[in-house]
Amino acid sequence: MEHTLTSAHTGEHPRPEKNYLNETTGIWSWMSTLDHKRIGVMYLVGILTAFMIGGTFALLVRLALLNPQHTLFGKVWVTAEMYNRFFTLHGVVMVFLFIIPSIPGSLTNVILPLMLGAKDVAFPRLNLMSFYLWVVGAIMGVTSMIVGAVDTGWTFYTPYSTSTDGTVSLMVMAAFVLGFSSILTGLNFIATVHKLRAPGMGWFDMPLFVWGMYSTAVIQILATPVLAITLVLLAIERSFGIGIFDARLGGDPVLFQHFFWFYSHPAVYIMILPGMAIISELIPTFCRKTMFGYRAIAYSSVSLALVSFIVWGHHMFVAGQSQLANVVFSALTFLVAIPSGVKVFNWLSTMYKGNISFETPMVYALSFLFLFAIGGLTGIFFATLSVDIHLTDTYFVVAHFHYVMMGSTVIAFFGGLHYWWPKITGRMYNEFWGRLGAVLVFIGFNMTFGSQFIMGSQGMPRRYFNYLDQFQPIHAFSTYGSWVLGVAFLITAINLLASLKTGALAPPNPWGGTTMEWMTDSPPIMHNFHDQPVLEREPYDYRPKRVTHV
Amino acid sequence: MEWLRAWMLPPQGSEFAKEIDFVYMGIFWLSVVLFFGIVIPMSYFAWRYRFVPGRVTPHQTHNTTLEVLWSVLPLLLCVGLFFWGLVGYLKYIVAPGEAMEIQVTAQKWQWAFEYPDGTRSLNEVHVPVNKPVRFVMTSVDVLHDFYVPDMRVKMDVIPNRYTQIWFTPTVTGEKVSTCAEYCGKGHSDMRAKVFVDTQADYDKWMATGGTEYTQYPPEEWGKIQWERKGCQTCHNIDGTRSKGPSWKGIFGKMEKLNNGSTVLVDENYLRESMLQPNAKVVDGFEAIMPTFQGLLRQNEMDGLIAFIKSLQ
Amino acid sequence: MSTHAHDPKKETRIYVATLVTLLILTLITVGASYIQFGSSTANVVIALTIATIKAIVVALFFMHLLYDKPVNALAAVAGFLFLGILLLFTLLDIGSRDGLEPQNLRAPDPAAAAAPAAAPKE
Amino acid sequence: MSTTPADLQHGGHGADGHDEHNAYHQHHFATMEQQFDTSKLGMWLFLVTEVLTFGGLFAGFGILQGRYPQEFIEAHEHLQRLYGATNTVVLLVSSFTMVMAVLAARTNQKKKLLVYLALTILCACIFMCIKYVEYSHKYHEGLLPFQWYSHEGDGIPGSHGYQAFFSFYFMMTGLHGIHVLTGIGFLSWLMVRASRDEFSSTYYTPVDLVGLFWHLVDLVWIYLFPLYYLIS
Repeated sequence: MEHTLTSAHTGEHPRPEKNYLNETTGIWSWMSTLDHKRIGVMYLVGILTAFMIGGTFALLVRLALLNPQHTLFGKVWVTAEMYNRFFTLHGVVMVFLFIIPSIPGSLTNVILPLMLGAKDVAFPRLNLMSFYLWVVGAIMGVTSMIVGAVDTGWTFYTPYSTSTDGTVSLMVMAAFVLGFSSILTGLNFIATVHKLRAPGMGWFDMPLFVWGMYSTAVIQILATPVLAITLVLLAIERSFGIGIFDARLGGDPVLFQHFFWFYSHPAVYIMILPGMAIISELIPTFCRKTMFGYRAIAYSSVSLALVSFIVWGHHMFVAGQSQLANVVFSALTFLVAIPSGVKVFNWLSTMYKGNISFETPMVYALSFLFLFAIGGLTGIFFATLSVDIHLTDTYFVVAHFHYVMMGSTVIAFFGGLHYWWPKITGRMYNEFWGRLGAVLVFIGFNMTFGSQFIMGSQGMPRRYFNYLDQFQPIHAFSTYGSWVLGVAFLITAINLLASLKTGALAPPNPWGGTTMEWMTDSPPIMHNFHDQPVLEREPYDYRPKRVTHV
Repeated sequence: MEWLRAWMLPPQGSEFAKEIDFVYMGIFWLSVVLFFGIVIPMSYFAWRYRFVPGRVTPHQTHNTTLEVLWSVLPLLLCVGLFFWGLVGYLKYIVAPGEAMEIQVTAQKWQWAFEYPDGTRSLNEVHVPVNKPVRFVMTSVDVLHDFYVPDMRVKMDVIPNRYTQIWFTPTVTGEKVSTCAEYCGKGHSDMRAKVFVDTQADYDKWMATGGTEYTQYPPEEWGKIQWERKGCQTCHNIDGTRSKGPSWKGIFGKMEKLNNGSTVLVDENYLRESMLQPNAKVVDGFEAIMPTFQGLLRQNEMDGLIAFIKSLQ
Repeated sequence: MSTHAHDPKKETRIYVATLVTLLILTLITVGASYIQFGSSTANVVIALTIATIKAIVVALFFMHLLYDKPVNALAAVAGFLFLGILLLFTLLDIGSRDGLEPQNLRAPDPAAAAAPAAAPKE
Repeated sequence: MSTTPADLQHGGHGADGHDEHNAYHQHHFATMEQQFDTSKLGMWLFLVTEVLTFGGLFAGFGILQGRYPQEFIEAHEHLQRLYGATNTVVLLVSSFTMVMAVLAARTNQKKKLLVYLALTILCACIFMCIKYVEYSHKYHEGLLPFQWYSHEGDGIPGSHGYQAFFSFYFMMTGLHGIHVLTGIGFLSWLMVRASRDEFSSTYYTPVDLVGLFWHLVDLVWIYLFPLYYLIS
């Protein structure tokens, strides 16, 4: 098909009759499966559903801001209460149900054991439990949306969250359950990486994707429990009154923000590190060139994970945190720039003198580099204390974190989804529509969020239902962008779904990748490999005399 | 490049705003340089090294010099930026001692301002130009945030605590302050007008005592004054006797005075009683009421009279 | 230490010694609580120090960290280290707030809070 | 791979292949030793999350103590040191019996294993009984958490500090108590499995893991005891 650009490798095994998708059949064989690939596929279905729900709310938020009168075809269709619920649900669904479990739960679950040459993750039963916890959390979250609305914003700041009406406690407990799902995933990956590497695979022979996911898992383990207990305290505060966060009982609302951001800042890296991890796979594969600065990228993943724990206070520069703490957190925050920069420069150097082709995943990867550069550089504005005062809590923040979370992570996720789609499903998708989707996502994204930088600088606060008329043109432009985004994701979804029926059968290694997941069939058999793979060469070795094995 | 700054940032209402903008534009241009430093090589490589079947790529694993360079240079840059930001921040947190202090009380969804002399206003604050002003803020319910984009200042307003913000306005005119910390349904409507006045205009505005009285009907405004100015310590409104006569039903009555004469309780008598209370003292009461000359503004007196009228 | 694992008798002796150590430390910490060490902070610090010694003893001997794969010890240390980070930075804020609060504030005027409440405008 | 003490814990049976036939060997592990190490690492990671969960509560408690120092000192007078100290000793002894149970499992001593497990459960039950007595005392005195706090005659009337102290007291000892109950459940499950001869020197992972869990429960109490009962 369209992948004629690449020198497609054919596997040594013919496409297997029996693979993990059809080895056993029936709903129950899926629901009770312990196979990491099947759990990953179930996660994929789940998180993409969540993405659709969250995306719908995003479109509603943008639509509500289309004009200051909030009219559609001449009629007012949305109230401030509805708007507040829209953005809260958009935030909660996207953060807790989609982006945090997205890459770890779906792609990593399928790919990480394959990359390590392992037969499964360390604790398959725990893996399934983590998925069901996600389902329970999702049901609780959706229930709280239906039976009563939540309008706290995804940050649940006290004392608003302890005093507002609605089913905040249920939503908070949903986030609690989802936290445990995330913890179990992380625990599983750490144990897998430590103990289940293929014979001969040392730490520095692991693909960089594994390094990224390992760092992510470290954060999941160390940060999420604090969020869990904080949310429990919040729910108890709300229902019974402890007097720790709620100012009406003499509590300290800023303390809640400390506990919350102790998790939620590292959580930003639970979101972005997997994105970076995927890009570190895409770039060498489609440049057909050895990864430049392998160790630097590996170390930068780990150091980002660690540094992410000591910078949370930069969310609170104007929140009533002490001025000394502000200064300390500002200084520490700048540290984040260095490992991020190291990664970008190494990716660029890998492209230098490469042999670069532009299949859909690579289009996403280039799009990532562009958007992450913006997302990262606009972060400098917030680390700088004096400028932060003006920009924080405005649309500049909204734009910045969407460039990082959506422009980087979601783009990388879709890059990775296209990259591993043949491995997961055994089918090739249509390259033309795939690329078109990627380009449209890029355009729509920049329209939607690029414009918000300007609004933020001009002083438009976030979470605003009514706004000054002067912002109307930019708001409208941003809303049009969201429609382009919607169409782009629709094209992508149709293309991928259609490939399940009409796509060409995928060869074991359609892109010429060098990591171990390409050494097994597409889709893989139940226990991944016919024989235990043994690592013989370092990863990303594109020198011509490459010996294929297995 | 002034047009660019003017397009991206709000008008500069204070010296502080100019400083912030300078740093902002500095980081902006730095970001532009770095952004193109990434995107131009990326685009060039993508075009120059586009796919050719069979081409062999070099096996470059790393280059220590380069890697040290692109770790250390950003680090130095960051250290510089940190201190640049710190300088502005120190100005933001330390208000000059002579700054006028305005108390701000935030609640869902309005801003109440109180001046040193007790003048209050709602959702509207007047400050004199070129004089430092300090806002001391607290909230009575949830978190709010006092944000004046033109001054580039912003600070959360927290229940049970005081936070402060200050600026020296340099440009007269009407500015807007908005709530920047999400506080519920009326969050986006929680705006206050910040008027930067010339000294003359400011004095004139202060003389009228703010705008709070326009928020209430006169009787209600009078009741508020009855509580606030301390009338209630001596005058009951339920007909019972206190240190002074009760106000209930007093309007329109003939009162016997301690000098034996009688007087009709009308607007003029009430006004006189506030300004020269001991001129005509009702029989049976001591002449203990202090004068409210200079303590009551016209609108406050009008309110009190309307209030007394309503107590029939 | 590797001989330790081979010999159940020796191992038992180590466990008994551990238990006795822990009981003695419990006695000390109860005793110390009856003595005033200057300030109540000093007492808390002493009590927590003894508790930490006990925790380390439990982790090293009962939980076998002394003989175990280093990665398990690393996990344990990381847990406490990051808990320390949470405490350190939170206390950094809370501890340094007072001195930097605006000084000489006027006492909150109850009327100031009550007045806007009297006129709920939306 | 260098020989580590953990290998030796298996009595040398770990790596030499004849555990391929062990019924508990899961397909995705090459050896029983790898499986054991992985399980143990997983357990440690879980314990780390436990430490941080309790840690959040400890942090909250510490901060409230800073805010209400007088009230906290007064409130802790209501807790009986004797009960706290007894419970500390009970838990330490149970930790000892637990570690002996692990040793017994590792050295194929079924009878000893059962006895030590039973002793551990006994200690846990004693702990819970004393806890029950304490809780009922508090209940009768109105020293209850949250809005149910109804104790009369506090030194600083109307202060929120007393309620905050007992809220945290009940939340933390309650969460700890739930862990003790969970531990009793796991220990009983171990006894059932042990009586069925399921553990041996080649497979005693569950005993070891429950042991780690149980020591953590002890470890948390080691901090709870001085913080609640001994501050003065």
